Amino acid sequence: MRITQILSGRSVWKGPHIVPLPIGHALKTGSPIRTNARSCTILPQFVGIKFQVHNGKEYVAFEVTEDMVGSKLGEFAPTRKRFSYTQTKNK
Amino acid sequence: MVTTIMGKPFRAKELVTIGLKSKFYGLSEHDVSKVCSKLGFYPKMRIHQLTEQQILGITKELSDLTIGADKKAIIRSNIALKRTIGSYAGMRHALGLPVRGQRTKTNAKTARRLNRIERRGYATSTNQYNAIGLQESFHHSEQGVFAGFKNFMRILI
Amino acid sequence: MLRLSVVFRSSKLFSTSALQLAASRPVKATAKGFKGNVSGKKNRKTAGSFRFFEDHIHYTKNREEGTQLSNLEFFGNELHSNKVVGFTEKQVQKLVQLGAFKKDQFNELFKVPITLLRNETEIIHKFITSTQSTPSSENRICLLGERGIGKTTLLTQAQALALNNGNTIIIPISYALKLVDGTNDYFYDSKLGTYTQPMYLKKLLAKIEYVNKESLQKLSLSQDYTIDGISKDKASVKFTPKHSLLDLVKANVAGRQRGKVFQILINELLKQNKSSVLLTVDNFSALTSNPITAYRNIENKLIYTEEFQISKFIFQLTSGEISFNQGGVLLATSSDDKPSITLKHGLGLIEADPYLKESEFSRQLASKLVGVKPIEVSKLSKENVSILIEKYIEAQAFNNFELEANSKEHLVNQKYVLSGNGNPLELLKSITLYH
Amino acid sequence: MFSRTILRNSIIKSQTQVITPFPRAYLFSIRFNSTLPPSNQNNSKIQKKDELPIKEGEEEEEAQAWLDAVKELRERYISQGIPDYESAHMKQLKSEVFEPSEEQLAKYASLQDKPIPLRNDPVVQHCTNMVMKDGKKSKAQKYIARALYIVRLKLRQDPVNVLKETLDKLGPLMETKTYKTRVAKNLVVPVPLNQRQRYRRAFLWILEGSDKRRSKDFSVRLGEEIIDAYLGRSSGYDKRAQIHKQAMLHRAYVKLR
Repeated sequence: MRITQILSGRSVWKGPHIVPLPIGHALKTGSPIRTNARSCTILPQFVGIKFQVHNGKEYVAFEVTEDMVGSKLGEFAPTRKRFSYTQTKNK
Repeated sequence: MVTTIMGKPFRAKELVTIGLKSKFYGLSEHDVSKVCSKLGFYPKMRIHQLTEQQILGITKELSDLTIGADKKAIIRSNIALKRTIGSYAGMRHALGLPVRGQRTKTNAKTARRLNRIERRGYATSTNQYNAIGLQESFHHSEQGVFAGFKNFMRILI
Repeated sequence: MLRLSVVFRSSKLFSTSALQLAASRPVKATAKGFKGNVSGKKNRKTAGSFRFFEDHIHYTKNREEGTQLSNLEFFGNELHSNKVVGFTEKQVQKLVQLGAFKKDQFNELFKVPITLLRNETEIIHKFITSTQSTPSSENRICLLGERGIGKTTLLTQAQALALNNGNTIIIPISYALKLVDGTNDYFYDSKLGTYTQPMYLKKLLAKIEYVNKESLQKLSLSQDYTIDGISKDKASVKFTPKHSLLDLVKANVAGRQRGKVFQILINELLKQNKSSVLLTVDNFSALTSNPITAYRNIENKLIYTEEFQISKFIFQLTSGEISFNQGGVLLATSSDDKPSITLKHGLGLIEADPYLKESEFSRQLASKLVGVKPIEVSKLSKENVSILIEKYIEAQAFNNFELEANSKEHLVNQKYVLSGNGNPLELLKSITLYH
Repeated sequence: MFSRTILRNSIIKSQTQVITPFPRAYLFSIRFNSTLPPSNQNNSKIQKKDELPIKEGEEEEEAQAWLDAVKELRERYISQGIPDYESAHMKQLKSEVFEPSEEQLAKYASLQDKPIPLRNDPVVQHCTNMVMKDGKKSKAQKYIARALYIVRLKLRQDPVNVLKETLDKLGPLMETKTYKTRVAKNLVVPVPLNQRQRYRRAFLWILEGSDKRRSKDFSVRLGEEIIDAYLGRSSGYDKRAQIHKQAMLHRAYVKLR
């Protein structure tokens, strides 16, 4: 595969991958949007909206800031838990 | 006889294309061939055949390319941005783990060595230290997991 | 004794104070520079030559110690095939300048380089005599053949013949790959409209001057030319009809003006009809097998070979576009390059598939080769091999146990088979390198 | 083409019998139904025709019937003028006896006592094997050939002889071997060396000396080292002297039996 194709991801002429979300309603009421669409690109209109993105088990809440535009919703909802070693008691 | 271009020493018998590519961080094969063909160097030209005027031409061409330290600064700021917005990639950089979904059960040696918020260039840390030269090393920031915290403290003092 | 120790103690005192002095000054950060870590003295190996095998043989003074063959005739004009002939000292000096004795030709076995006159030599002989009279557009041949069959030696014989009959001017391109593989500098000469290669031209003009000294002396310029110097203040060089071509070639002119000098030389040679002009190109297949050179223009695009002055001149001659009044073009391919379809199609040996891409088959170059007569150099016959073997026995090239073990006639058969029915290079290898 | 037409019309004519031109092969092709493994049963039609329900006693008559059928078929062939392959083939096999001509016999007699010439010199072969790495013989041969060519150019003699002489001169004549006696201190015994052992040690010293030279090409280094060894300027000679001295020291312990 050509490197540039991987890095650049979706070609520009296709436009960003967006999912119909109740943006207008959330802007007015300020209530968080609960969604499973992890692959939806964050558009400039999203800035300031609170999101609850599904990470496979529960919904992770975060608020979209200016810098997050361009990345995907799923990036901010990590799906794997950190591994921490626990000493088993019944040795 | 060592000729220096933009502060970097070059051996006389070195090929111009390979010498430039290996000494400046962020200079790719394509950039070098563009510069050389613009200045009319023939492909197998050696450093000792460069006249003074041609060396000035090289410095002019290279000055408007983002290479060396400021290129590294751009890369570091991108990584820091990923970290500040709390994205998954930022976390992986901070933990020193591979970012693009590679396996961590085995391998991931390079990630452990290089992935960090204050990332250095691809080269090993030692000769990277030399390439920057001593005077730049003064603001050289700390490494390790609490990099952000220590830098913060350093600026405060 | 005492005084010494005092001096010693005081110098120690002084040195300690020097140390304290130094501590206060900030340690000057000496940049590491390029030395890198000089760890221990590199164990210098000084014995013996530093060259690789081919260079070692070619350059060591083996030729003087080579065996002097008895009753060896020299390369004259009257030639009949099946005879081994040597080159005179004068011929060897000029032929070396023409790039004749290459590295892998095992010439070191003999004091005087020898060559075998074979049936192709007659063809070359006819070719050279016709170059004296007929224009160069009629005398265009190209030597083809497998590796080590004798293409370059035939070229050398042609050059030697041309040298023999005095008033021919030889333009030697001894290794055509140097024109296209990016090892010479290049400079776009807007007046000529082509790229010129000053470094290559310097060597070429020096060779032309050394080899054709007498014949160039006789030819005088037809009009006067002025070639301006390197920079504004340097006086420009003027040439008037009083000057001869030799003065033109000899004048050391700025690198960027050499293209102009070469162009003037060609134009003058085209006009005159006193002496014939022979262009010999060895390793010609390098030009046809990579039509796109390794050079790049200002926009970083690769340059086509015909935009260079010398290759343009070569292809004009091969296509017959320009032609010397008396002269010829002798091309010899080399088996280092892969056999290119452009060459075969141009010479009319094969019909190229019309759907081939430009990179595999460049139609423009192939069209430039129409009219060049291909000559397939054939293998040596058994008599040739037996004559050569006599000479090699005399030069002690054989191993003793081979000579005792079998009779001469048996030896000829064995070596004939080992050399693949008459390939000269394989024959030599089977004699010297098989133990 | 010809044999196939016979097969086709013979099958059509005699449904029960399968006639093939070679009876011997045919006999083996009979298969009794019970012994056939299940997988083979259905894979070829012809197989099915061979399975005849033969009872115990009838085998001889059956075989005889087949043979008669073949003999009858052969006569029909001959009567129809079709050449008989079978006997022609057998006759040809019997007739091929090689009769050498006179001068071939003479040559055989003359070469009788001569040894078969070796392909290449055993000493050079031994050196090539020592130079060879990872079994790459042709590469080793190239190194040795080029080195010997350099020797030929320099000394203008036959390099194989030069190599033999140097190995002869350079090779140590004897060597000391230490035996561990559990009781007293070790026993050092000088031992004579045969030619192969001597040449091996000499050539190893030459290889050692060649690595101390400047050229990056191994064959050039080797060639020059052989020349130096031939002219006596090699470090191997003092090693040789050292070994001889050591052996002379312990000459008392020589085992003669």
